[in-house]
Amino acid sequence: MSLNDKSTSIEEAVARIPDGARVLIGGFGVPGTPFTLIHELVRQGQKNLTLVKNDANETGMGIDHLLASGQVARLITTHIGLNPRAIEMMNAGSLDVEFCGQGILAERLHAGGAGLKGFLTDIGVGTELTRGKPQHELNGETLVLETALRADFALIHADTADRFGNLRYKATARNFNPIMAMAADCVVVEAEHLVELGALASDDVHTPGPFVDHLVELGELSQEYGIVRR
Amino acid sequence: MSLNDKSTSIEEAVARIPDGARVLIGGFGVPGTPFTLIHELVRQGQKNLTLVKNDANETGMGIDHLLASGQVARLITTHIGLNPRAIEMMNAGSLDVEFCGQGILAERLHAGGAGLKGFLTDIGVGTELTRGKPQHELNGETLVLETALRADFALIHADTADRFGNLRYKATARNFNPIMAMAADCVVVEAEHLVELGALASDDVHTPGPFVDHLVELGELSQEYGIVRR
Amino acid sequence: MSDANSPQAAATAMDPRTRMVARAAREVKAGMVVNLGIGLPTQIVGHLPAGFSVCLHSENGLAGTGPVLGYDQADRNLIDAGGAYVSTLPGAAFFDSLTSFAMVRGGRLDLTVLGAFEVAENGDLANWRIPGRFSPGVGGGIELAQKARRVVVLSTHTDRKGRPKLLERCSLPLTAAGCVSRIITDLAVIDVTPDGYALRELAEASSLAAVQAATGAELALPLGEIPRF
Amino acid sequence: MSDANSPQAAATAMDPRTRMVARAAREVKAGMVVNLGIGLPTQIVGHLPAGFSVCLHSENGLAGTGPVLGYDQADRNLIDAGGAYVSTLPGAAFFDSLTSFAMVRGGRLDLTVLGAFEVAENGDLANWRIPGRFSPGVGGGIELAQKARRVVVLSTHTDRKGRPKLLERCSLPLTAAGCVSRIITDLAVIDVTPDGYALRELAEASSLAAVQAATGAELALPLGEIPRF
Repeated sequence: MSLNDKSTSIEEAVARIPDGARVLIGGFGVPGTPFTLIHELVRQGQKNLTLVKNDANETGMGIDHLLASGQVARLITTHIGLNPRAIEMMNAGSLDVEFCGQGILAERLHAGGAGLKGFLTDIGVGTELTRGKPQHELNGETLVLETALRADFALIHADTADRFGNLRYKATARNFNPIMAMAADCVVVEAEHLVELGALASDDVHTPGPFVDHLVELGELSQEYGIVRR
Repeated sequence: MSLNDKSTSIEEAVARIPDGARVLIGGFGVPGTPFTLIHELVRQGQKNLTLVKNDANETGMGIDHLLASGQVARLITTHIGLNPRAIEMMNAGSLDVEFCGQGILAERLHAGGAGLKGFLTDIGVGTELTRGKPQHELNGETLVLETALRADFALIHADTADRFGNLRYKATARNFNPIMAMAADCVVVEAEHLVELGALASDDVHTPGPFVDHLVELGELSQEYGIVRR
Repeated sequence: MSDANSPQAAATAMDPRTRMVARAAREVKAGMVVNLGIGLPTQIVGHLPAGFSVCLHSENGLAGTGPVLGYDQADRNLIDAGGAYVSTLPGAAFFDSLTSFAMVRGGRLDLTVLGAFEVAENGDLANWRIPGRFSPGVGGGIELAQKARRVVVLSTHTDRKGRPKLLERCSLPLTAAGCVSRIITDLAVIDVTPDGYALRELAEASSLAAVQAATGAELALPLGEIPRF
Repeated sequence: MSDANSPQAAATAMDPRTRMVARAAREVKAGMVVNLGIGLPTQIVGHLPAGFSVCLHSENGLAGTGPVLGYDQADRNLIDAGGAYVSTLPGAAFFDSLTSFAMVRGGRLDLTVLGAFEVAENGDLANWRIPGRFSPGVGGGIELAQKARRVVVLSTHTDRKGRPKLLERCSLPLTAAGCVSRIITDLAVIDVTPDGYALRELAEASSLAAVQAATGAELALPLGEIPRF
């Protein structure tokens, strides 16, 4: 027995995404954002996308390019405070933004990835953050029903991948990547280093290979991956 | 700033468990079962315990000692087929057994650990496995509401721990340990190796230290940890 | 994969039990993620071509399971879900039970091969509990049966007392409803279709009459000659 | 910890803003797991005694956060939740966002220190949204406010226009209801009690009259002399 090789070209991997797809995008700020996959998505020009991402990056970085090119119809996110374009588009009605608490977004993705349908939580009960969400009584407590979130695609940034798709992340570049890598029908990974089978110790894998569909090895990293001096 | 040392003696750590406590116990078969902590619990003799464990181990091993000593009132588990005593006690009515699907047990513990109250799933709908569980309609689908499971204590077996309680597990000895280590008010860990702060790389931690309360270093391992020849 | 057909070539020399396992091995396609149930299904590993591209999932937290090891090579921390001491392939990964079942319920399991007490012609599966006699708990069985993309049952055609396991309706408590796609037995390969059971293949030493007699429900027959395995 | 009191000793030379941060640093007890909100609260790090035993949690996936680094020492993959390039302590651990918020909601966060737009005398906190003007999303704020074992607000006593932030009721959308235990400002330390606001301490350059004038709700006074910080 052996494990199969999932490496492919970035053009082929991203070309699987159709117009109207829902796409999860890893990253919290710069670390863990798949900038190269995002650029390819801009280049290919798929339209009417729904993105799920912790934040909207900053002007001129990451998904801001997809906002600028008009490819995004809807954004499910926790915070867009560092991207004036996103705020402006939201206020102008040209971008539909759904806000979600950060840990609740993580759990909604976990539920989607784990094949669950939703979960009950007391987070946000009685605040406008849960307005319109179905409520549920349990043991005399009023709870909110948060629904599972799953997508057609996930775009993931990893530090290292082996050819089967076992992934490792670096430091706080992990963030939403492992959760999103479990919550999409087709998971596309860009990895800074692509290594042979067996090069990652089985105890050291952050995302197991069965969750991953397509792997792209990054060459030299673009400036977007670097330190942001403010 | 520095991180605090949580190492203690096994007597002190286990003595915190009172009669009537609900205790999560890691392990799937032999690997990951905290045999030494279980032996100390037998020695101290706390009564009327509710245990949550994937399986009931085998005769003369692990929680079978707690069953034999009459310390267990209730067992929440997925499978007890390898322990005739557990089956016999269940059939005789001297042990209250609640069966749970294995992945559903994992998710109930995750929900408990993550401060959620329950989740909706289609697993087991229409079978006797979900009989008596509250049902919930969502988007026209009949689902079961599974409730969060949390406990007073968790007894965890790790391969390596640093003094702050960052843990690493070996191979399939991981199983329920990381989930249970997140789902109890007081988490007691036995570790085969106790190392200094900084000895575990931050990217290589399986269970982060903030979840852990007390650490016990194991000396020479008892026979129970070894290979079982059938 | 030049040796992909060698197990079948060797099948002529097999006893019926080995033959059904070898037949079940042909359900495993290259690149699949597969969970093999305890008992007969785990023996499928021995019938896969050398170097065959497949990722075996063990629900206790392992993807990339390799063959079973002797006690002398065994790692005390490394078992499969049936408790066997196994090896791992290059590229194997360990994970916790939460991740393991997320893989199952999230749709990442292409195939599971399971044993059965009873199967019904609508695909219902009963393999976990015989009331009053055998109640060890369901383990991970429900989730495997309900959520693997394809469920194949590998089982003797009848129970120890010779009673059919393939029925119109299950009498035992269900593991999961309508989940079974195919049943491979010592006598035949039978699919569950919207119209009930459909015979696909006959075992070498079997006959149509023997299969019909041992099956507790109607059996649609293929047009033309029935293939043998 | 022989130098545990040095920050307070140095406080006499501090401006009011630095002084309130130094006062807030005294809320951090040895062995705690603490999340410091963006802005003023993160400055608390600079006021902890050298070697102080504390685990700082950053909700983007880090426990054991160390001091902020200059750009030349920064690791491009290592930031805190506010985007600052931070260091890590020996024994720090990285984890994903799911684990990070399980830590918060599961009760493993002993303390969070947060900023505020408004606080109410029943402990309600509003710090995420000013309708029509400032709506960037709540991030991890709700969960921190609702689930940390203790929530301390660190904020100027009034907003930029001099209006009180401590009110009878919040007018802005709530982050979480009834969550705040203590408010530390440039003027005072005030606790939220079942009977409303209770003054505990006055800043060195502050006065009772100044605090009362800048507070939008009734303020219970301590018996005897009011301690200074």
